[in-house]
Amino acid sequence: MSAQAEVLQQAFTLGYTYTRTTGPVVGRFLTALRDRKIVGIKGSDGKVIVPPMEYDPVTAEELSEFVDLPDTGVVKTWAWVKHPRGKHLLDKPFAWAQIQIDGSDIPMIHMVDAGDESKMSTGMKVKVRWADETKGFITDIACFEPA
Amino acid sequence: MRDIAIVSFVQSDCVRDAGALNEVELIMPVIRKVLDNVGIQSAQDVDFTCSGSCDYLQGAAFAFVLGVDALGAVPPIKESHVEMDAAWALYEAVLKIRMGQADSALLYGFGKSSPGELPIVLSQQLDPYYLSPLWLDTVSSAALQARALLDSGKATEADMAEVVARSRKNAKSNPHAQLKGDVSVDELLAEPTYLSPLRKHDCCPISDGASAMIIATVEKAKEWGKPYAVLKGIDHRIESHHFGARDLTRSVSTEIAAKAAGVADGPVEVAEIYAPFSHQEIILKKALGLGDDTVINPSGGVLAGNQMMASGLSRVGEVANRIIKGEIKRGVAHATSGHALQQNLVAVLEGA
Amino acid sequence: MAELAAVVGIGQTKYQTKHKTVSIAGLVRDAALKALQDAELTWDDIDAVIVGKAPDMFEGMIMPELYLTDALGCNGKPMLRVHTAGSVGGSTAIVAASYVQSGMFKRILTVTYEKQSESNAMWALSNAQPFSVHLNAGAGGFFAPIIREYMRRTKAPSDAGIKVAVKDRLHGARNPLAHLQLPNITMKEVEESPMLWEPLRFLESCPSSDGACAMVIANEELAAQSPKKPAWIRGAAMRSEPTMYAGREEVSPQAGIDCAKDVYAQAGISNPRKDLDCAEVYVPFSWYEPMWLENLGFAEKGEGWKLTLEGATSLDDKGDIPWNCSGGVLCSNPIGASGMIRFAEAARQVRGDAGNHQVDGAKLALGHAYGGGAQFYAMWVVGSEKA
Amino acid sequence: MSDANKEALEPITGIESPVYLDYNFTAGQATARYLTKVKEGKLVGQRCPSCRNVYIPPRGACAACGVATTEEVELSNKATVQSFTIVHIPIPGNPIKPPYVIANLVPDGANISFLHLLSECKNEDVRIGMRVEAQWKDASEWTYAMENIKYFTPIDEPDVPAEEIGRLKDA
Repeated sequence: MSAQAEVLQQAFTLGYTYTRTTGPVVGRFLTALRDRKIVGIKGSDGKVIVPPMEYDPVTAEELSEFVDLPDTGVVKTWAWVKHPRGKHLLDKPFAWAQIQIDGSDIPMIHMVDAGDESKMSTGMKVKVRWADETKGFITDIACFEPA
Repeated sequence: MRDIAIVSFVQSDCVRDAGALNEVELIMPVIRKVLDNVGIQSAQDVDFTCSGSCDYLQGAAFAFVLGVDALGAVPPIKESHVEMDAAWALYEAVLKIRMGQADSALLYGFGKSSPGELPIVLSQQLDPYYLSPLWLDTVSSAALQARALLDSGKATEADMAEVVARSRKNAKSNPHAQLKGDVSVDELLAEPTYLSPLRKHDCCPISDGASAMIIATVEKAKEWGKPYAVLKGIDHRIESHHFGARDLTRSVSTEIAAKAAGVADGPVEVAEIYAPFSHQEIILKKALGLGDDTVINPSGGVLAGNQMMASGLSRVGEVANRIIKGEIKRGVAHATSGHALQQNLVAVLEGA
Repeated sequence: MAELAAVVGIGQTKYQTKHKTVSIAGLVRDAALKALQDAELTWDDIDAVIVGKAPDMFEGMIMPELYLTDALGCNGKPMLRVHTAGSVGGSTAIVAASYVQSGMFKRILTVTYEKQSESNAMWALSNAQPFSVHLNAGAGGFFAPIIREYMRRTKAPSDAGIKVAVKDRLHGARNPLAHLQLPNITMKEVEESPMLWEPLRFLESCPSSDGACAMVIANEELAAQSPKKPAWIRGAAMRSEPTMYAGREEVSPQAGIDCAKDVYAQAGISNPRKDLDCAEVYVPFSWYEPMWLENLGFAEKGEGWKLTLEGATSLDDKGDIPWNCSGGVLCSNPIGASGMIRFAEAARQVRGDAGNHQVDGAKLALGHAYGGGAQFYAMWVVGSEKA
Repeated sequence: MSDANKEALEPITGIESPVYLDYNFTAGQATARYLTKVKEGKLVGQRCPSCRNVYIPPRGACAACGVATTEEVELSNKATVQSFTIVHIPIPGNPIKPPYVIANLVPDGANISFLHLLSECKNEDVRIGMRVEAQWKDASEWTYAMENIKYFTPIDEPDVPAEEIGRLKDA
């Protein structure tokens, strides 16, 4: 039996820049984002889903009826990130929220920059803060902010 | 259908960082013990072996391949792997036994979560267009669910603290637990929020470790001459990936699985529930249809230590061990996968 | 004791370098929907979904089945995810069949896929952690020395590998779904293609493909009601051995030999070359055809390459035991799906539904998959009759 | 309108998605012990207590027997070529310029091979059974890595018959 070996530790990054194809539904949503617009899609039961799903969560039908929506909405639930993690896209305290875009039924998740937890509440109105430059990516919505 | 006997279950201690133990070194001790309990030598002595693990926990493709080194798989064995919690490996083995291709099976799950930032790693379980690029981590998505539950009036922060206090207390009698002790609901509520509405203690710790189980037909268990618990029912279900398409205050997939597994067919003395966040135990207790006469998570549950990819199997094992020891006659175990309880498995266990 | 089960629906996408017009869900959905349509079923007719794919790092998505559930009509149903390295497509089919064979489910959907164009497979497979003790030379770097040892032992001429490369591409030219379409390929062209990992040439290696493959598997009662001819599962087996151990036979691994014996015994096969009408075998590098011919008992030890050179495995040469009529992995390789494609193509043959690559009157066919460092195996035998 | 603007108006069909995760990796005990010795310029395998085979690099277990290995065995710098390939294509993350020879090498005293580079010989002269020796870098450059051995080079010893090399034995 030999003496105890040293503990060998080393940081490493596992990563790749994936090149994804979006298909027509996700592509349509991202194209709209680039134009600083939000589109939803009608589910089998007529409810408007944001971001648009390709297939209905209940019937599994392929969905295709897009609906133009405003860039405002209402917070359905939220969580306050007091200490953003390194990967988080905002480097100051922020909220995650499920936001029901006005005119839609199924809410989306994004960030809300409200400055302070006390400014957050379920039912509050928010609007999109668009990125300075949009490119057709989910982060074209930089975040939402209190409206 | 053939009844399944759970003959042996072993788990390693939950530790924050298993440090200089690789996958084989992590798995081998629990495999050794679970085999010794039954009095068999290696995977050669069972008809089927199945494991559960996740490459991304330690950041290496095919992490599970190394696990085979711990089995003594020469000559070759019948073996499979799910990229899921090992509770689903148990399910796969149940199918194999029910179809008559195996009379016995060895199952194990292992996870070394310590090398990465687990909640962030698991953000990449989300759809790759809308959510994973936002790095919505698992604590954050759970916090969204917790707020929805609190807003709905179905639970209070005190209810959540009560779950934690009970977990810590129960864990005192669990030698494998990572977090244990006496703490009052008031003390817990006095703590600051961590990811509001969650406090740090509402979230499970991150643990390295492994667990293993041996199941068999009842005939085989008798042949081994070992006491066993009987797996009466097992079922698993998934629900929509779109958070907005789900009622986050319920666990519909658990409700369906509980019904299919036959939870309500008898009294439930003990339930081991895989609830990585305190509020999820409240949601799951309801979804499982459990009353206040059921002792929930006598091991402390995963709030006392969460070995990702093994914890679900361990919930089943915890209940089985109580039945084998004669402490209870009937219990329920639950496992979960994905963000905010997207996928769930329910098992019903009874005495022989 | 096991319930009888049969393949009643098969769906495949076209295999190609990059599917540009779909999301990952869209790719998987395409195969799944085609399988349902083939079986004349709807999502409601499916009791559970079993998904398989190779490492999550290929697409950078952890447990992608969680995201795929909506596309696969699985909400409220059981979903299981299998991962057994390169054999996963085959293992997934076997696990899926066990849902039915256990008597617990009547009819299930199983899907496997890889969208390799989202990253670089070589990167994902060879991404080394710190303190790696092995030199990294890619998959070919692992398999080429084993092939060299096979050549040394058997004194096989280099023509044998070249012949497989040509034969499978000619087969693939009959299959409109195949990725590589090389109807005019010649021995000379393969021989002159660039050397990658000597003795392996570029045209002796598989491509990297996007694609998905799905099957619907039903119990005896429902299969009998199925509009198209079912492919009855006559045997299914899996075997694993450790990646590296002292004395491991790498050229003809024991796990492959044992797995074949097991599946033949279940299907009542005593002489695979005689009893089977065709086989779909996982051959990612040309030389693995002669090697597997021996490993799977189609040829005596050291003689596999002779069958290949004689044309026994060629549809165009009217061989007695055609292998990889679909073009095989040498034509299409979406890694996570490749094993299931073998299993599904075997089923197509015994259903008499293999189009221009149909083996006339095929009644019994082998589907084969292997993975990792050739230590994981999955095989099934399907037949046009129940027994 | 410039071409760039025209292009920008095309509908989105694809995205680039960077997924980079940071890990702090810890080598397993067996690997740590092995590389600690490699840093000292030694190749140290482990013997299985059950089948007595010697593993290099040790993985903490004899995979055949499924038992832990602890007994350490210092191995020779000499090895035999069990098989090899000549790599002609670049491998992601591997800085060596092709073509080069990588060989499965069984060090004297071991029962299993590992992959390493072979150099200072003509590629076409490499053969199964050839005897080779490790060429270590200067001791000042030694770290916890197999790259401490620059490569192996042929030595003037008779070839080992293929069937005696140990691992790739005829079934």
